[in-house]
Amino acid sequence: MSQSDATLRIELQFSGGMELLFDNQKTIHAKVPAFFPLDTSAEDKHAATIRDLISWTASNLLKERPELFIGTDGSVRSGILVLVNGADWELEGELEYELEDRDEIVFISTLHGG
Amino acid sequence: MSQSDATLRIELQFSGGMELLFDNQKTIHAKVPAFFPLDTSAEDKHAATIRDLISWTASNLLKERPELFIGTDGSVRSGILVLVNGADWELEGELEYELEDRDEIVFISTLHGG
Amino acid sequence: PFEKVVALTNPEIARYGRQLILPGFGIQAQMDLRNCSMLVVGAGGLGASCALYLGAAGVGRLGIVDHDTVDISNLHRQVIHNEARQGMSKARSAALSIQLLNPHCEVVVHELVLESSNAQEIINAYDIIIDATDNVATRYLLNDASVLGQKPLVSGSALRLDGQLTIYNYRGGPCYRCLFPTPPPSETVTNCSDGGVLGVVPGIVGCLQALEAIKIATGLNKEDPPTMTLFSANSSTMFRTIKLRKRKPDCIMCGDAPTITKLIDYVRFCGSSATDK
Amino acid sequence: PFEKVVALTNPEIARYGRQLILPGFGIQAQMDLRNCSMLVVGAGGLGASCALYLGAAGVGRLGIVDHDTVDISNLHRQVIHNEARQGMSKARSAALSIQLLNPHCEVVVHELVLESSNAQEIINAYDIIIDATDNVATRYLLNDASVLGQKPLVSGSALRLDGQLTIYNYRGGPCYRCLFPTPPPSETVTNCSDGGVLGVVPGIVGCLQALEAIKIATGLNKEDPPTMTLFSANSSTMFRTIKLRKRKPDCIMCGDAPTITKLIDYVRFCGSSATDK
Ligand SMILES: [Zn+2]
Ligand SMILES: [Zn+2]
Repeated sequence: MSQSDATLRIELQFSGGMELLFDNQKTIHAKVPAFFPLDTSAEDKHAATIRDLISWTASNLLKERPELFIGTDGSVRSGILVLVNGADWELEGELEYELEDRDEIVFISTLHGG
Repeated sequence: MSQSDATLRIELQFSGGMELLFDNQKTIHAKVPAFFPLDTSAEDKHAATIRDLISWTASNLLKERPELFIGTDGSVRSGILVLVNGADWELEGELEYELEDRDEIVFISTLHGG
Repeated sequence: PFEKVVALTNPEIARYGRQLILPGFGIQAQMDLRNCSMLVVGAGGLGASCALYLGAAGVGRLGIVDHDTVDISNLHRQVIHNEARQGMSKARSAALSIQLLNPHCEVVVHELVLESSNAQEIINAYDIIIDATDNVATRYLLNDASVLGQKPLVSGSALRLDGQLTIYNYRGGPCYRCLFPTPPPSETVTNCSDGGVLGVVPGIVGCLQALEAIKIATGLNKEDPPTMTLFSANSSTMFRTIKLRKRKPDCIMCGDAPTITKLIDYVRFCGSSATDK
Repeated sequence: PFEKVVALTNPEIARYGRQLILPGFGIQAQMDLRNCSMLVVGAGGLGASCALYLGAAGVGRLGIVDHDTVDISNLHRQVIHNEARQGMSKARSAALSIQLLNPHCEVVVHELVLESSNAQEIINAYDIIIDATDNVATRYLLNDASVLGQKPLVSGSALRLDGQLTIYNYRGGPCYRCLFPTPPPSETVTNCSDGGVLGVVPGIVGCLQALEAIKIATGLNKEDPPTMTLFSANSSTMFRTIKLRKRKPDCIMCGDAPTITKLIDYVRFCGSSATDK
């Protein structure tokens, strides 16, 4: 299999209201490209990171209003916490974390109501 | 390694008051013999099952009052639920379930208070 | 008889507004609650939070069973009562608090010990049964009466720092006897009076029982497999959900050929009575 | 000033008996509660169950902050109030309910909007701070004042069918700004009035906040790493505990070289005020 065909099985989960941006799906089993950038002519491919996953998710899965998901710097917007296999992504390298096959990535919108 | 030396790493957990019989330990990482009966001369050894684990636990880990842990038929007493890797043991074969290395076995005493 | 309605009144719409605008809940679920009757057995630690939140949520008819009276040593956990109500029937005290909170909820007070002679008739009159009791004998009694009456049973328990929550006899899941065919030896049974309990622990379990009853009444849990939720206040992971067996075809109560077809003597069966404290 | 005691009175011993006999709790933990002061900010959905269970449990002094008054649309979830108290200050109504339940708890009513000008003095007067508010601006305000006052902050939130629970600024764990350095865009923020909420959901989170505050006061959670508990009423696994980062050395609030050294203008910072509903 060539680099451009390789994919990773990633379980995406959405909670705290994030699911409302994804057609009310709380879980999406996604096949995410293993290497970015996607342009097949690119010479400098790198293994997919969470940074890549965020933009890929916005382009391929998001149903509405990308500004409620993506921030200004290629990260998620303020107020979204990302979990990598059940742990705060900050413990795993944040945007630079390299995805592995069968990873579970959760996007949580923090709640403020009471 | 001969059969009589082989062990399995089993994580035992106790909850709902069961831990009070085990010196208030909620988790014990145990090395459990992989084959039973333990008598080295026995010809008919079989892979360790939950039935074996229950009697082994009673002999080796229980601190007090075995009748609060074991029942009359080699099983746990009434009112204890056993979990194999997070699921009701009835889904896994109950007493005949064959232990695997790194299994997590939980003994829960059911509560009746309110 | 419990009268169902086809529309909410304006005062009800004002009161339940935050649930009416809730996506996935809304007017239909609120109507389902209004047209549902639930029986909370026990107005102690579990029943206190459970009955308060069910009464507040808009359940049409709420029955409360308790034979006991309010004691000062209850008040660290039974927040539906208060100090001035010492000596009052717990069922009546609970009803009073619910009425002050929400007069739209019809509360039925059952000031009695639930036993084989009276349980079936009472249970048959409600849609959902909530086990908020504190003893083994009543737990088996409620299980059997719920199976015979074909009612879902939302069972909670609490002791010391731990709690447990299960729905029995519901959508192909097990009954209490499928899991525990024989009662525990009586020397292994501890109640909150003897073993102690941190007050907020039954508070948490009672709230979860209210939630499960609301989910049953409104169909929010349609797809869920049978589980038990374990709570441990002093673990760093406080909650754990475990997958349970389905209904056992050979269960003597809910199986394919049940041998128990009416309520039995639960005091003898369990070796302990409902009023042992 | 809050007076500590060296022994419980006989009426207290009778009342808290079930906690006094609790293994791992007992007289020492009960004394710790008696000699602890806690501030519950918000007497709404979260504060209702939280303050009731803290008052019942034996906390010596309980402050309640709320500027709002009881409305009929609160009562499906704010079970500490009741219908007759419509229009009454929520802080006073909560205090009244706690006093009826447990006159041993000294309740201090703070009928005001917490803001930069008054927050620090109030927070400094308590040992443990509980965030039971409903808006972003007050959440940042409470975080900053808790860091400046070196108080643990038990933060809960609820919306629709979901809830979240974290302890901030405690034993090397993060503060709110370590996790969320900048406030969310105001169009992504929804409160319960606009988004709706199932009443028992904040009830559950509020009980868990009370439990966490009790664990802090009594040392029951000594060994726990920083976590966030996520609750989802309509998932078959309702609770999930996630491991959080530690305090960030470069946090502008709680880091090694903080740049914020007194309270700021949170309405401007968040683009929304504490009284937006
Ligand atoms: Zn059965
Ligand atoms: Zn910080």
